[in-house]
Amino acid sequence: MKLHEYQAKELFADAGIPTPVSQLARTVEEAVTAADDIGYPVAVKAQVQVGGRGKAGGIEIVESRDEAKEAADRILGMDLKGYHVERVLVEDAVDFANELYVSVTMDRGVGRPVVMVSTRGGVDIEAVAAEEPGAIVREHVDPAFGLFGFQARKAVHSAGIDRVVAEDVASVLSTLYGLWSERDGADAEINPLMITDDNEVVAVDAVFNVDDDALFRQPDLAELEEEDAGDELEAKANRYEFDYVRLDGNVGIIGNGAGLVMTTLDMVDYYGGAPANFLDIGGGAEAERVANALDMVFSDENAETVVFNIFGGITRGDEVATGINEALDRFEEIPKPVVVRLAGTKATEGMEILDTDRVQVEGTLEEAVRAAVAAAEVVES
Amino acid sequence: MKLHEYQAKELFADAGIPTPVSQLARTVEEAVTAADDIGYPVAVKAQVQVGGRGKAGGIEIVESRDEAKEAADRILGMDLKGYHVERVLVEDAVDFANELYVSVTMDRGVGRPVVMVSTRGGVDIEAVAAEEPGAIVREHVDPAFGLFGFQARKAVHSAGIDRVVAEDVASVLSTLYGLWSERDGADAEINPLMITDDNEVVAVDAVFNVDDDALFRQPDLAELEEEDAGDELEAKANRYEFDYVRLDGNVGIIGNGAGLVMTTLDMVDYYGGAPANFLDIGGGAEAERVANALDMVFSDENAETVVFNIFGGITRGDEVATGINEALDRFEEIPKPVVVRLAGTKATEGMEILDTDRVQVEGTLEEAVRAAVAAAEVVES
Amino acid sequence: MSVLVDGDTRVVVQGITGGEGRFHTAEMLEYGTNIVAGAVPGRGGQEVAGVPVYDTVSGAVRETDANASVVFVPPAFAADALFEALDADLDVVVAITEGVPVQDMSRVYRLLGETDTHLVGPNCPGVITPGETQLGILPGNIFEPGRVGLISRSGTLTYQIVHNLTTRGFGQSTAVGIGGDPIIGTDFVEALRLFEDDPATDAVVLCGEIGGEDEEAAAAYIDEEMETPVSGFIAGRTAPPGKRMGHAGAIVSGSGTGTAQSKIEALETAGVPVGDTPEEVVEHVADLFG
Amino acid sequence: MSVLVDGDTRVVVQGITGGEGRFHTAEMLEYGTNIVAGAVPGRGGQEVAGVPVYDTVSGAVRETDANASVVFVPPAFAADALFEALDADLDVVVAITEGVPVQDMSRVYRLLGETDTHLVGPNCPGVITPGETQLGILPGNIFEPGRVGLISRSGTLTYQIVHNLTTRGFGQSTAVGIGGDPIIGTDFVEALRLFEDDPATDAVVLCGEIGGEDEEAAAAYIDEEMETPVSGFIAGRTAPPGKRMGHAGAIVSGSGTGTAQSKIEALETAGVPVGDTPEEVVEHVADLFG
Repeated sequence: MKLHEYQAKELFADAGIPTPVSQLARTVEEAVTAADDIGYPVAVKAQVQVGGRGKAGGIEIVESRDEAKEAADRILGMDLKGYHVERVLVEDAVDFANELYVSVTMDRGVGRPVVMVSTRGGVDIEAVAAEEPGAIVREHVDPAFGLFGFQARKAVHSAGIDRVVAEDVASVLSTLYGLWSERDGADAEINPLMITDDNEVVAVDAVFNVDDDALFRQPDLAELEEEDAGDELEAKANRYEFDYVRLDGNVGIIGNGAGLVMTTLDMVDYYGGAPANFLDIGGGAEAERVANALDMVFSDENAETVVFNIFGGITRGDEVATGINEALDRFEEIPKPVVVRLAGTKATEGMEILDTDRVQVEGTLEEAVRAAVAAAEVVES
Repeated sequence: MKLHEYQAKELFADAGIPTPVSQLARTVEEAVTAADDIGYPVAVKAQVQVGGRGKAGGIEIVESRDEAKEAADRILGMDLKGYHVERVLVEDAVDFANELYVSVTMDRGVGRPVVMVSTRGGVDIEAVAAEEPGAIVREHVDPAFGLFGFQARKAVHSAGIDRVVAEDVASVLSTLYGLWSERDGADAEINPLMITDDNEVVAVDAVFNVDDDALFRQPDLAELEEEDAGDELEAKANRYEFDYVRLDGNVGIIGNGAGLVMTTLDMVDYYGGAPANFLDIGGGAEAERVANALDMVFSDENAETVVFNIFGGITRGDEVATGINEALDRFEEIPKPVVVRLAGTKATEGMEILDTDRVQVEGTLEEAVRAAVAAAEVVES
Repeated sequence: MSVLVDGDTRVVVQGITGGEGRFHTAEMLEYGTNIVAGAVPGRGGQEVAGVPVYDTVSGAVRETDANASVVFVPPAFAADALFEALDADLDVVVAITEGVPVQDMSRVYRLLGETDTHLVGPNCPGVITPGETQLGILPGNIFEPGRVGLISRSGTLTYQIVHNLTTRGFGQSTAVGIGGDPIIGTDFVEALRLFEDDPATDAVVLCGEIGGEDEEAAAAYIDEEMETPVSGFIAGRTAPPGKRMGHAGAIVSGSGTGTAQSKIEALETAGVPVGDTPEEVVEHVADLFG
Repeated sequence: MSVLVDGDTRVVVQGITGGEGRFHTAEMLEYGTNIVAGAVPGRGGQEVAGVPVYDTVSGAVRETDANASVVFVPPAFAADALFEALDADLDVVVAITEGVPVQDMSRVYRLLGETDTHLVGPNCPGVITPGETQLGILPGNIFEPGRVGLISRSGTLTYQIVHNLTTRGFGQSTAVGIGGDPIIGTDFVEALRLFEDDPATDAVVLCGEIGGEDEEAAAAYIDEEMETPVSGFIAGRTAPPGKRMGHAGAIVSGSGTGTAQSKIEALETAGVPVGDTPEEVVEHVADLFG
């Protein structure tokens, strides 16, 4: 789960990391009032949870009330990489001498947290990582002990950060790690961490992603989640509690188990089609869950057809088939061709139960995928 | 540093460990009012930092106001194992079905914390440990991870504690460990941890000793220290920042370095004398520190003589001798024979500087100790 | 012969009194798994499907000589259950639980490195030695005893491939579902090493997916140290960067690491044929058996 | 030959810019210690007594190939300094600092067990190989090169015994002040083992005190594994239970463990003569040399 910049900044500021003066605004009027309060120049920043907002026109620095009004008017309501901008953060535009980068994440390869520091802040850090890996200093953290004080200093000095601000930057890094650890962060990042002409350290951007699996013990952060805007279908998937990813193609895909669904996507592609989505309904075969999954794909205007791929394990094929039948009963008409393939426990029995007037039944994964791809082509043409 | 029972209980209660209703009283009137407020029966408990208060008459359970008055009158102001009782804790007398024991300490042998649990609470736990070691369950804690939840349960179940209260007792143990860890405990103990007829768990006594070396980061606990009563000479040593222990003999001992001072004590004993104290002045040779040390021993009416044993290392013998001379200048008359032995760096020069009219100078440890023991015998007779 | 578990493995089920625990205990017993105990705090003295329950794992081990566990404990308490299993010095611990916070797993993994325990999972379907025992939630009926080892990050995809293998007459020595989380106990390399040392395994199917670099590490191990032939499959060729594809670990990072392409190339460079479809994987296995 | 340190040991002084650090750096340099660097956060680029200062220990090691450190960092930061020294993979770390919180040391000790570093101290006077090098605050002038190894929990008591040894013509191979704290890095057994393996050490003086059971463990080691003869001394025979005698570790517990009597008996049972006075210890050494 991603926090908005303004939410992450509040978290950081509460923990003692210096952030610029700022106010959240939902309307142009609020934005202008905020800008007047703060004093010009200010930055007007779109609050959407995507990277590269600046390049996409979601951030503007303004020098006057007229400019502030114009910027807020333009940014509020704009579509930014598929997200609707409903809020802007109006923020004191910090004068700076230097832009640094600090972050914390989990290095899954070694199973340990890693903190990263670079003097190459303010730019796309992944480009820096690709072109000049030595410019980013990494320090792994022993998860039993946490980040030692010396490690923060070591990382900061190794990155070549000016000794005048080294202790302050190390302190920000330690605080950021502490937050990450206490608040179950997945990623925490400050880019840029500005160094002003007076050698003050200020977090001008703030990223904090929470481990979804740990939201149960971060109730206040879990509540923030509901404020999220974003893609309508993905929001619906969230409500239904599906693992769902929207894609560009026209073959809707429903299956049980992440690996099997991914494989179904790959096979759609392999047989010349294009997947419209990833949708894992997980274990179980309740009619409601099946109906919700169908609703997802039926609501997706890009999807021309649906392939339903279930491998029964502990779950029984006959129960799944009953679930599908009941789910289909909920739709007056079936808007898109549905191909079903059942395998595993009681699959034969299941296929006999299915209503072939409403769904096309196939015996193997290959056949099902090819049938769905073919059906999509027919609808398309 | 030892907390008083009432201080430890406040710490425990704030952390969520159930404790009986109680009030601190400094006068008989306060005690009676408290007892009335709480309702009889109540326990009236001397607040001095020594073990075995009950056996020594420092705890009494009373059923009425008259008894409460009598008990408070008797206990307040009493001398309990050398400590003057200035406060009593008046406390709801808990009805109980069972008395348990839980504690946390550092096991120096393995370098790790250890939690201990026993169903043999309410009695002298060291006697239990000696007679029936199996009755106390020990679980070592990995200091990098802290006490795992399962370890608290494992200890509680291994100790044979009734399953009905096991989860509650495990929870008290976990909380106690957390406190010990966060507040730099040396020892934390609840004995007895009462189990009431209703299966409520209540900490009826509370011990919490803080690691003196960690007081710098426990400022609120460090402040409590000043409330301590106790031995006057030990309080003075505290002010002077000496490592000091008062003993029963008549040969006062001053030296530099714990091992050397202990050895001086041992040699006094070996040569037939009895040490009056342990006093380590540590490094350095400032006249003021030397004068303070002499003041300590001169103030001790049991000490008939003083042996001053300094092994100069980085510290120079001549500077120590100058310090001793200056220190002696502060006393109009020297009330007890002083034997000085200097060794190590510049010891010869030092011995030449010393004023043999005021102190007896000896060249070896053996000679110095024998001289001091002999002098004490002369004074004694 | 087999790896990790066999008919002699004595199993304690952690979380046996929960819904999942009860159901799969019955399933495992029916398959023939030697379940000797359950462990649930506060539930000592009870029974589930005739299996005695203890309050602690160490109590269960003391009374029943269990040497392995299966963990059905909910995510919030899973790490503690795993620490308890490590403390009890079990040989094999299979963690079924899905949704363990990654920082919890990082700490478990830290301590795991100091023990001799094999942890499989979390978020895995389990381990099965067909005809002998299974620790987990695998549908036993699709497996057959045989000489193909199987290692997979995925559940139902495993079933698909096993189904194809069994249908074509290739039984399995042991199948290990290593799990789909970012941090897991037994990784591909460790599982491959076990199969390499197992005389009863003649070929191995490695079933990977996007995310992380474990398949690349496996390719390096196969290239440098392994003699038993391996056939591969990688799910997620069409996954876009930055999106979590169901499994917490199945995500191609924005910087492009963890792609299916990188994994397929690494495996093929190591001489591992990688199937485009599950069916093709079985063709490759057939080729290996010549 | 010697143990732990010799003339080739390359030393970084942690906390070199503090009062203690400056003073003892000068003293050590005068003794001949090969001090190649200092390490103090924020002080990189400075010099102390001609020794270059780095911001981090790893920086110092990278630039100067230091392989040992002496720690003069104040108690509040000492644990972090020790973690930093362990991270830098030094061979020997000597912690002079007195007053390190015991829970901090417990964590340091936990991590120390996973490294190959020899930590001496904290709250110790240091380690000296007379005529070659000394890491610490020992008065070099009372030591003489020779063939007696010395291990002690105490500072000035060590000087007393060394003084007696040197006066009687018994020089020292190495003297190790292991420190007076409850949790220390190198204990008696580890130090004894080093001397046992040192061909230049013909006899060892073990100077213990009340508190803990390290002397008892030493006695068991001497009894079972050691050939080099040992002479002993135990301070604190007259110490009452429950009182801390200066050193944080020098305390006889209320339950009677840690007494001088127990230690003396253990050593004598292991064949170690225990002197009643420091002078008698030297007599015993003289006997050992026949």
